[in-house]
Amino acid sequence: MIIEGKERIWKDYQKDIAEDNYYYARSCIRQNFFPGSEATFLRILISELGKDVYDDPNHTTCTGIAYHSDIVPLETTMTVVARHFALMTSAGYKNFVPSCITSFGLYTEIIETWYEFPETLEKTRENLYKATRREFEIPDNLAHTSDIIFKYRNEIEKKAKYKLVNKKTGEPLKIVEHIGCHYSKMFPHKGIGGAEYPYVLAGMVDSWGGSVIDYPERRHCCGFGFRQYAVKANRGYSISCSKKKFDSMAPYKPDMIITNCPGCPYFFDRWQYALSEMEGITYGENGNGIPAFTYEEVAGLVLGYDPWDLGLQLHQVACEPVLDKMGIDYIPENKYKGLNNIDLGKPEKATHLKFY
Amino acid sequence: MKNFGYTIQNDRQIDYDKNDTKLYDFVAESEKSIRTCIFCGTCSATCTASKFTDLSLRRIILYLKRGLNESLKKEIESCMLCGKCNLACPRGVNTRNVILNIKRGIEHYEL
Amino acid sequence: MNFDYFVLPFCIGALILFTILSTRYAMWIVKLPRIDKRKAWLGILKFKFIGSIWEVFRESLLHRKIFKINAMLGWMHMSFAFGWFLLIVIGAMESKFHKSRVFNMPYDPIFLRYFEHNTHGFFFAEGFTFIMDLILLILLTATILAISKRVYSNLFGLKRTTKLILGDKIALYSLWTIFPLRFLAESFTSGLYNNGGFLTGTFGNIFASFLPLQMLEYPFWWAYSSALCLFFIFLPFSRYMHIPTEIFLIYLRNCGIRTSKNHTGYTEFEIYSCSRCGICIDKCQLTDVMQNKTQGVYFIQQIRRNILSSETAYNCLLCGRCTTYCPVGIDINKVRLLKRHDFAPENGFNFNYLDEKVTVAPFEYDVIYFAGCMTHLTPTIKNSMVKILNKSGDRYIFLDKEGSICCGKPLLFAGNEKQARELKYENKKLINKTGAKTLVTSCPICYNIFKNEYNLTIEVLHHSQYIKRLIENKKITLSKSQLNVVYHDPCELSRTNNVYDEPREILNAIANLQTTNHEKDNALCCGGSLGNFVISETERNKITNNMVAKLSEHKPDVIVTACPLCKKTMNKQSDVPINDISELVSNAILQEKNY
Amino acid sequence: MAKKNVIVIGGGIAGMESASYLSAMGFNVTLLEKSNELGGHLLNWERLFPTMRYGKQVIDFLAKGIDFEQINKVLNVEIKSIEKKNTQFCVELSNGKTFFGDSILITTGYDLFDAHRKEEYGYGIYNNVITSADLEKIFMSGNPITTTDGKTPKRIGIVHCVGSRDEKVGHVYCSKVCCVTGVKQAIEIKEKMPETEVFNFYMDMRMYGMHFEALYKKAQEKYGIQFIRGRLSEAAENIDGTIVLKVEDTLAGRPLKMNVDILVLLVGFVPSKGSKEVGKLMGLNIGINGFYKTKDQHTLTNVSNIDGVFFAGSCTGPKTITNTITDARAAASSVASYLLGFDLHKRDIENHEEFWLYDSK
Repeated sequence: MIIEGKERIWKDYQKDIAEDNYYYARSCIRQNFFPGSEATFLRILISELGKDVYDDPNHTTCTGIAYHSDIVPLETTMTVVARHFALMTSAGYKNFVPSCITSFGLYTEIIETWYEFPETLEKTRENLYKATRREFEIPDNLAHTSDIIFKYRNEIEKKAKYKLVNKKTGEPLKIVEHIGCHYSKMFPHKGIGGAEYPYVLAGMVDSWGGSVIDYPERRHCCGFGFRQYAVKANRGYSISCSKKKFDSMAPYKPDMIITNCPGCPYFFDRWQYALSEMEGITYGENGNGIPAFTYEEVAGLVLGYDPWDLGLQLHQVACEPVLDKMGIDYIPENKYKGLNNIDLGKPEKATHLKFY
Repeated sequence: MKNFGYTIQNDRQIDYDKNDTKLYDFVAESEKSIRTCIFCGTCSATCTASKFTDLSLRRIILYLKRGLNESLKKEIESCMLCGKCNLACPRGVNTRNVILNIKRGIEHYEL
Repeated sequence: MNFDYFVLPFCIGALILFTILSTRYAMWIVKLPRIDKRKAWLGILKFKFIGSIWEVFRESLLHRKIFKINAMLGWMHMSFAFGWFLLIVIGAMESKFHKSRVFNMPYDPIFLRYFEHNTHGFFFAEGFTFIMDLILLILLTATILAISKRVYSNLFGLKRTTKLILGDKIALYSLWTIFPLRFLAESFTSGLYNNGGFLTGTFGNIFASFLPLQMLEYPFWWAYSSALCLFFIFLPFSRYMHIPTEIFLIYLRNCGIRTSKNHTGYTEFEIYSCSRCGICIDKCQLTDVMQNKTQGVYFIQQIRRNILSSETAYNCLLCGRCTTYCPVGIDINKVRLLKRHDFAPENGFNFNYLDEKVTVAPFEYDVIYFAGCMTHLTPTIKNSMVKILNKSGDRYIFLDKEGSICCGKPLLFAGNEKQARELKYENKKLINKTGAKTLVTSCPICYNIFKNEYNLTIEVLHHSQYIKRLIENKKITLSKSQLNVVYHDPCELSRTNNVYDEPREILNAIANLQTTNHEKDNALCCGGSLGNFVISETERNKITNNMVAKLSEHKPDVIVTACPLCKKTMNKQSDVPINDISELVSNAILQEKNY
Repeated sequence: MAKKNVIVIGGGIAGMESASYLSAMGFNVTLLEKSNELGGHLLNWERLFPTMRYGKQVIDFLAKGIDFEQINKVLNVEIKSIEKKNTQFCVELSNGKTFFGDSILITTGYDLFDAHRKEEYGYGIYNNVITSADLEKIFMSGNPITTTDGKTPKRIGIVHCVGSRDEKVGHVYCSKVCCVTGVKQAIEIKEKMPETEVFNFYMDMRMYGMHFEALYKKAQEKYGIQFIRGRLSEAAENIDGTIVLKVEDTLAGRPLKMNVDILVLLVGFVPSKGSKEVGKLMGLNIGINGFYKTKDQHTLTNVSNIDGVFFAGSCTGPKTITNTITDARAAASSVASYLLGFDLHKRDIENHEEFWLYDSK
């Protein structure tokens, strides 16, 4: 591996990211899969970095799932997206920050379409006006939330309590970075580092002391794909994709996977459980599995947030071995205690995958 | 083992490194001309047996080169060795000897 | 009793030879299949050996076939074989007369001159002595010819011959010395006792004038005996094994035994009858295009030494030229085919699909037309035949119009007897279903197997035969053109099935048929043969090129053949147009038919 | 009548041969070259397809013409400006000198495609990914071919059409020489390392030249080189430094994965930087593919849009050595005809624009 070669490419794929004043668009599924992540993003930006972020309750789905499942036509999607921009405009913001990769991809696609085919923009304006009497401006700056964390990765590093380092050996943790397909595969120039060697997550890992693993199936999809997981019988495609990636990364003995997509961490996490139950295979050391985190979770860990506040108990692959490696202080008993110390109840024990 | 209502798909990918090319090597050793096949398909198109079955010598040679021995075993059974392919081949591949040697190789390695 | 210690080597040699030969022959006879054994015994009862004796005399002594190939070579063989035979027969008579005893020691006639000096008088001096000297002279010239053959093999029409192995060399060199030694020994004795015939007596006197014959006589009789001993001992391990074996082969063949599909005792007789003369090397068209030692003689040699490789077994065009020219009449093609069984893949064939997929509607037909796989690659032949068949007025069915089941011959070529049987079964079923009385095929390969191995109850014709019959029955009328044509005999039609005349008669009727040097038995293979699995395309092309050049020598307008494979093969290489006989006939059909 | 002057820009093989011919025809020729040696790309190429002749022999042959004609070579110069006054061209060079010519012959050639641009192939990122030009350098050096950690490669993959026939990098044309170069280099690898397996990944095998097909067949039959029809979609590095290739085996209709120790990228032709600069200085027409646009595709192949300016060699499109030398001689005769006052290059032919070829409608 010639790192200078990658740096050359990273130089070619830079993007402008707004400094402050973000209009925040939540992700439908992230709120359900790993709700701690979005909360952590807001906490980091507002409390740690003192940025102005507007979390708008009127915001709806971007229709991405339906659009990619061929249920909603593009025109409808454009109008919904236009409504989001209208909400942003009326709230007085110009920098749009979606939390979901698919939303990010969709916003990018639609804005590009409007540029390429101005008549569709006019049509959308008309549709939106007819439907809601709203008007909108295209955002000055569109960035994914991981772009924002990337932008402030060094500030986070300055405030860090922990590093992505094995505390006992001093070795950097080996980390697999996985970007969502819709982040830059459609528009390489809209992603930091492009599509082939994306840097958005690798940059965070670099800054926070970890070392990034480049393994052969790095580019492969996690298998999430809306149509695959939505239909039960099709989930075989999805799990096979994830398995291919696990098999490919296994020789590198990764300590964790960091992702920036709603689906990827979820499926990397759940499929490890499913694979262990279906075929008895586990990845990672001692049957622990390889924890798959969102970048907010990793940032939160680095900043010393309580893992249970980050929502790490929602992962099926146990996070404790990694926390121990990093030397993070946590109270194991609190794992399944909710707010106000209510006992949430322990999940059923997996057959093969280790459980703490 | 639990059943979640879906199965893990076998990869359709040919993993060349895992494939066993010993049968191809066996055949190429005694009939070098097989190496010059360019997969044009002339042989398959003229084949007497292909009228009735899925037999395609082009595909058989391809499978052989890729070490997909299991796939070709069945297919080659219907060849009647009539030799039309030998006459049609633009590269002068000695197709009948190729076929004989594939069969010999299958016996030799007990595939 | 005449005895001296020098007779011992001869006696020991002869005994060893006898023992080895009788053991071997006994084993081979045991190895004959039961039906062949029966034929061999019945042969004795039916006096088959009388015909055999005549053939042995003709071939083993006079070497008629070798004479046909080259007179010098024939002369050499004949003088050796027939001369030696006479020497033995007349020698034995001489010794009998001399002693007037019914039983002599077997060495007696051989060394008679040493023991009996009283050979004066008309009967012996002018009679036996003269004859024996004459025979010896013939044998000496034969020896000289044999030695010069080693040096000037071209004189004997042999371009290439086999290399000698150790056993061959010892046997050969001892053979070369036998008659000169006898001559010297007899001359020395004659010189000493002043007797002997025109040869030994004369040379005896000359030698006596300057040589100490007293000292030389005895050692030379020893040397003579030793040379015979050496020859006898090494004979079974050399090419000269063919001399005694051929006699048995001729007998067995006359009893109706033929090369079967398995390696039997008869095969053993065949392969040991090979003299490794190398005639098959020159006749083989592969010789010009490759270095591989695959010709009949090498093939048989490999079987004898048990080192036969699949490459040798399969590297043969199966044209049959070697079989035609083999002086001992070994059916090399059939031996080659039976040997292929050992190398043919047993498994991996499945023709079940034929049963379900190939059907024919039963109907009363006169004629079945079976084009054959190769004919489908030469559609003009197919179309011509359809035109001819339509003209013929016969009710015919084009059996393999929509694709065919292979006749099975190509599988037989591969050594896959069992699998070929399945195809035969399927085809036979179809043929029988049609209810036709005649099967016409365009492909000589199909013709061969339909005719000889299908055991069909109906008549099988090659299209040339069928056309001939149509002409005779005036079902078609043909016009004669001014085309100069030569005819190329396809191997499977001509040498294998003796269909020589029908195509020629047709061609004489519709064109000017010219003769070539390569006709009938001497016809060349086109090189496209399905029999050879080994040669490369380049080598095939060379064979074709060579033979096309020979056929085009007299610049014919068209080279005509009667085989789709020959046509397709020659077409690739020839400047002269190649036509199947059916195409010519189809063009010659007169449009108006007189009723 | 005074001898007329011709300035040949570019000292590659086209420049060399046309300079020799023009000089032999009685013109004063000045040959300008930016590097310190004549021969261009051929200087870096060891052997040539299809006969495996040494490239140096061709350069030596061309140099004999240059030496015999005592051509005025000006090395190590770049062009600062070119102006046309009436029928005279004034060429100002980076070394301060100025040359005047009655005609200009442009032989600025091509550049090799920058393989870094096919990011997914990992050139410059993965250690064992090299280009065909790098491989020639190894051949020239006489060093053994090894992986970066010094091991003898067990398997080498050669990828065809890198930077050619690829809209993703903006080069839709075929570079013409890569297919047969791939076959040639595979044979050379096998000759040096008979135990190494060599695989060529191709979209089409374009063996159009005389003997090319024979070379291809020889590569298969004698050297056992395997050809897999499928374009490389991505390469990645394994933990042991080998390269894993993902292609579709299009004949089997299935994706195929293969590990190779070294990956060779057959880089194509792109318009040279020099051509672009000279084109800009003079206002020469550039074709859709970025090479100089000749006045006509079939007939006026050496003629530019400026009277008195001619082209030769691969500055008008990818060419083999044979094509280039032939083209150089043709260009020399075009220049000569122009300078002698003939109007052959002004013959009319109906205009057939190339644009419609690239119009998707």
